[in-house]
Amino acid sequence: MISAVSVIKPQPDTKFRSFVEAHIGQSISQCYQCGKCTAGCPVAYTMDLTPRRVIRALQLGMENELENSSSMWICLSCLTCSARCPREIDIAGVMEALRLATAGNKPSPSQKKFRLFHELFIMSFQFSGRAYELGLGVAYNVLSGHLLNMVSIIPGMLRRGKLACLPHRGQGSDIQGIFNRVDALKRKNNEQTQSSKP
Amino acid sequence: MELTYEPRIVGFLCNWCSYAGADLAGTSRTNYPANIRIIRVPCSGRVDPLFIVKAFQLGADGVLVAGCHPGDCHYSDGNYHTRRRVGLLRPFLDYLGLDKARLRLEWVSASEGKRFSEVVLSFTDTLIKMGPRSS
Amino acid sequence: MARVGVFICHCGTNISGAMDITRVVEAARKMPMVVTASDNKYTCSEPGQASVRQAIADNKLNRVVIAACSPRMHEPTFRKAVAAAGLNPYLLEIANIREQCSWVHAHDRKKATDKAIELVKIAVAKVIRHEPLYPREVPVTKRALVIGGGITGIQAALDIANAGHEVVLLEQEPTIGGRMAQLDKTFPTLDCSACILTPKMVDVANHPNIRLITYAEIKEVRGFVGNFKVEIMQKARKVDHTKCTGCGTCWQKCPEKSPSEFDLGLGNRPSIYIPFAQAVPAKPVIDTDHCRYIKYLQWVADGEQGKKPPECRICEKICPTGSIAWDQEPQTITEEFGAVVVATGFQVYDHRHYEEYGGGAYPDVISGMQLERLMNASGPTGGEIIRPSDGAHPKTVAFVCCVGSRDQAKGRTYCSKVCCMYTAKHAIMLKEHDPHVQCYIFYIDVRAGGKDFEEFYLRALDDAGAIYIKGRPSKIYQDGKKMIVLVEHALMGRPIEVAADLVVLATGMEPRTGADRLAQKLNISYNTYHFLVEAHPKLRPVETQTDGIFVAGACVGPRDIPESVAQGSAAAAKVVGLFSRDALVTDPVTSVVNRDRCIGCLLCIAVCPYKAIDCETTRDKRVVAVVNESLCKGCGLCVGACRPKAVDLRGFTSQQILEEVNSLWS
Amino acid sequence: MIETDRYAYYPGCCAKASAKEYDATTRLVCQALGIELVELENWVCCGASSAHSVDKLLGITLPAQELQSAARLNLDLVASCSLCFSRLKIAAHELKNENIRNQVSEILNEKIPANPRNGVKHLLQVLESHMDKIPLKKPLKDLKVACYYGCLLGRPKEIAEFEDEENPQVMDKIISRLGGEPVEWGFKAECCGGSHIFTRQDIVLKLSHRLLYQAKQAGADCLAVVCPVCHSNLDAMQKSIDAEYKDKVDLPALYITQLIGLAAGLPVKKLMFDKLFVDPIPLLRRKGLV
Repeated sequence: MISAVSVIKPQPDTKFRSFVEAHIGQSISQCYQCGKCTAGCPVAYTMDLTPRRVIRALQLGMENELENSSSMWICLSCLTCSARCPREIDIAGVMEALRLATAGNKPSPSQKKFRLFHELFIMSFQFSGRAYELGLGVAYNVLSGHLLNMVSIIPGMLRRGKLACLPHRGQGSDIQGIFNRVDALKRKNNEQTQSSKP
Repeated sequence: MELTYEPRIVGFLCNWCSYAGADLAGTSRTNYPANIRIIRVPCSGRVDPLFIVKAFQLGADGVLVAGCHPGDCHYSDGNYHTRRRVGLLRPFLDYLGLDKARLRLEWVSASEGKRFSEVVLSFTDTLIKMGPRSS
Repeated sequence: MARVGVFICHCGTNISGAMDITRVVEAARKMPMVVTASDNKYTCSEPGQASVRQAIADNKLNRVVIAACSPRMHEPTFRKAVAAAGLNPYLLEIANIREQCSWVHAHDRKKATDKAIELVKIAVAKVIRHEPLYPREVPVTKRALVIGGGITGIQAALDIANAGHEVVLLEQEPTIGGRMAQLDKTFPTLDCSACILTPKMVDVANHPNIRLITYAEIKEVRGFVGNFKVEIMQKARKVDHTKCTGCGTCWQKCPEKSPSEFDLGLGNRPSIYIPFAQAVPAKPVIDTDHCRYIKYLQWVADGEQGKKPPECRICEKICPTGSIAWDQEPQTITEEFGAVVVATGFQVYDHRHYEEYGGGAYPDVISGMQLERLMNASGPTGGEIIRPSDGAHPKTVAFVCCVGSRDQAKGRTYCSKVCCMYTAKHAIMLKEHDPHVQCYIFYIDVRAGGKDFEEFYLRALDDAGAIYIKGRPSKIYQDGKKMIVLVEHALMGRPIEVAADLVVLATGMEPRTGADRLAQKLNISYNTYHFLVEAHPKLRPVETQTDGIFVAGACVGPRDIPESVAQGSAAAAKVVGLFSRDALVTDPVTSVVNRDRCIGCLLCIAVCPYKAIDCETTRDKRVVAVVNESLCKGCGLCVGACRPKAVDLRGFTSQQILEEVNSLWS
Repeated sequence: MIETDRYAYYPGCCAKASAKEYDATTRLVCQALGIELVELENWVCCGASSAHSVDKLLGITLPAQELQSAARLNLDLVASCSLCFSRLKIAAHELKNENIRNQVSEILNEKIPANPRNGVKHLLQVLESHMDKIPLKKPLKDLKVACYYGCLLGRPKEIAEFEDEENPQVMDKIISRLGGEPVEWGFKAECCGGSHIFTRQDIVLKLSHRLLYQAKQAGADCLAVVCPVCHSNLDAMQKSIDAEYKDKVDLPALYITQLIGLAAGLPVKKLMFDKLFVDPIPLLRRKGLV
């Protein structure tokens, strides 16, 4: 059969979808597409797929759209969508699931800086145990190329002694150990049951 | 176990759903094993555990209690009482040295003639597989 | 000494084709107490029945077993036949050897025959222990009670009354008319609601067969179909309606104003008031929560604490007929009825539950019903549509559909059915009021299934130029004088903001508060939302599982006016049908209590679905259960529950069933 | 719920830098109200808002070990940062799941109880329960305060166990208790832009501006805030917001603890108003509070 390139072939049951549904413990098909999530979302205006359309894409199994979307990384996890959904779907949970599901993949251009930020943020406390704002800021600016990001407030911050020049240490905390054991356990789990991530 | 073993089943059917369902099985000519003897009761809730025990005492291989689906009882909630009573009776069967599977509670509506015949068929099969009661 | 006759039917070849009838007849002859056994080609045919009658006479039979088709088929037929032969019709038992034998075991002649024989055996075992039973007759009180004076109740009352029966129409508010009286116009015809309703209200008031009891509630319901005893609590009006002429001087002069329920708080009413101009009865009641004198009396009763409130009593001073009756107290009226129609209707969902829409805090976010009052010429603004906040004329009006409907998060999953249409109506009418108004309607789906509904919706689009936007708003907030609605234009896939002067929430329907308590008093069931439950959603829409109690209108589920009226008439038809008989014949298959065995544990009362069992004290001071045979439907639940085996079910006694089981092994 | 005036305290990373004044005034006020805060030893970052986004297990483990140290103290755990509060609450909820509980127990090599006796609270809840103890030295007379709760405090409802998600009242009650006037406004629980301060500053500017604008619309003199992240967006970023939106917002954003301290007549310099970007002193002077 010959079909136009633009035709979407819905595949309701994708691995992607089952991962998300497992994560939120609900069925995506509950959604009746009223758009209340998008209406209340403070950042929907700048998403390539609005929350409602993210759900729709899941319902129709449009995986590429989702994998390349930056919506889930723009999501602020403010939970307004979940709080107001008339079908009580945890949309924020869906976004989180999509982040987790794609965190391993190579970031699409629109996702890059968000992924970079999260990596740096985790790094910033992986060693000292506590988030190190200045270090994080500088590192992010350099690596993301937004060199002038927030410089406007840095002097003020420093003047008010609100930026520690050196990371603050949580003495004796075994943060590195935790990271290692988390990774170890994850590896173990993956070996046992092939994780349901697509 | 001899091949000619024919279990004897006593069936207590509620008048409004299951008995009608059994009738429908007839009008639609769906065959099922002739091992069951049907006793009509107004509501499965009328079935006194005593009747069931009596049947087993006399030598019944299986007892089927059938009523309307939960929520559809002609007397609004009779079948819920049935469910509870049968549930209470089951453990007691162990005590009598009877396999729990010899007592069946099924919901068969007036429109489920096919289902009724399937119930009887599967129940009969189970009982044949179990073989005669060791008394 | 039982003398049993067994008659085996061939049913053409339906039965005889599958089994050896002669063997069945032979076996039957050998069964205990069987005097005669014979077979017949068609027992149900007249010759067949004749032969049965003959055999009864010839052999002095006092019990009959007929082995034929299902008792669900011909039991009535054969009961007649047996009765014709002078026997009690309940001394008959039927062995179902067609549906449950020949038709399902055609593949094995031997087994079919064996089974048939045992089925006959069971029947014989049971019939021997049959007792003669006598159906009882209960008289029917040909008076109907209609609960609820909305359009549904009014319709039902008028129809019953016109059929020549007495009706009591009960209304909890000071006037009949219900929600329809609050509406301005009705969809899809846009005819004036009051113009079509108020004549009917007057008819009710003037009808010789209708007695109107307003400002009253159901206290208790006892009895059964044809014979209900109902206690009605008449609230204190503090006005003697036998003297009052409804001249209106009092409510014009009363100084104490409070928000009007009828105008949903958009206007005020005095403390002695009639809810609206065309109220029926057009005589006032005193609102004891606000009346100054009542407050004063309270202050005196409390020992004159604090500042002395004004004594007022103006209404009393100016009333030309001296109708003010401060000492009037609530009183209980007891009436007897043969049937009850429940038409308690609905109330508008309270949008204060929607915090994201301001939780009722914004004066310019109103409900559809409030808009009806604003549009109504006799409403608080005289029909001028203005913003409650500043009295400005709104130019941009936003409508939000499905408020309190299709919203699991708010515990209201159902569709209220009328909102789509009344919103379209509002859009059309706003345009008529002011051609410069622009309406935005936020919907999830537009449901326009109904006569001329789709056309009406299109009219809102074409003529009124309403802009329909698919999307459920997430938030409504105030920005200066504007109300901002946040919504996704779902079809464009973009979040948008609409700045409106007025926001109208299309709030859904919910049952009246207290519908559940009323249902409990009447022993009828209700669903999780407290909508009443009909006996069958399709085939018995106005009946309930309690005989003689009928339901109609929006108390059963969301309904529009035509449906409610139709249901009111349907319920009336059922009532009239019931009243067409002078007495009701009750099935004699009922429970009966052996008073000597009963230990008064009263478990039976707990399990009885029909409240058919009551208790009384015997002469020797023991509490025992008694069955009301008119209420008992013969399910036998009580029998199963009875520990000392004091209760038994006529026609299905424990002994009979045990013997049926026994017979299989004897 | 164990003791009612002794709590395990989880300051959160910001407390050591951008929110020094919040941490300091929190300790100060609690002391004044007879609330003893026991700072957790060797506490580490809760992971917000990254860990849970890229690694579920890590996102639960980090808060989980703080919950454990609090459990060891047998005290309810108090967080002053709404993000930390949210992560702690969610972790506590996730740990009800046996499978997850076992995994985390394995990582922390200690058995995590199925239902711990101690709970998690936000500072605000603690302050409310001790509201009556506030000595009212300097009532915040006709100071109009817009209470800003932020988006995470009450969500998800069944996990946060806080208050009404859309229209919480705790802070407003406290402000009234302090003699101030809480203003009614519709954005108590709308998001400020959170951690996008780094990645998408434009979003933060837009959302925070919306909040500040709405607060002013409602006639507020200042904002009361209970989260360091919200605070830096609403306070430190105000200059950038003005620049971006050609506006002159000039709306001081104070921590609730600073306001309580003020009303309780604690020494003004200890309340560290100088740490704020938008100087509240002129306002407070106008109102005759300093």
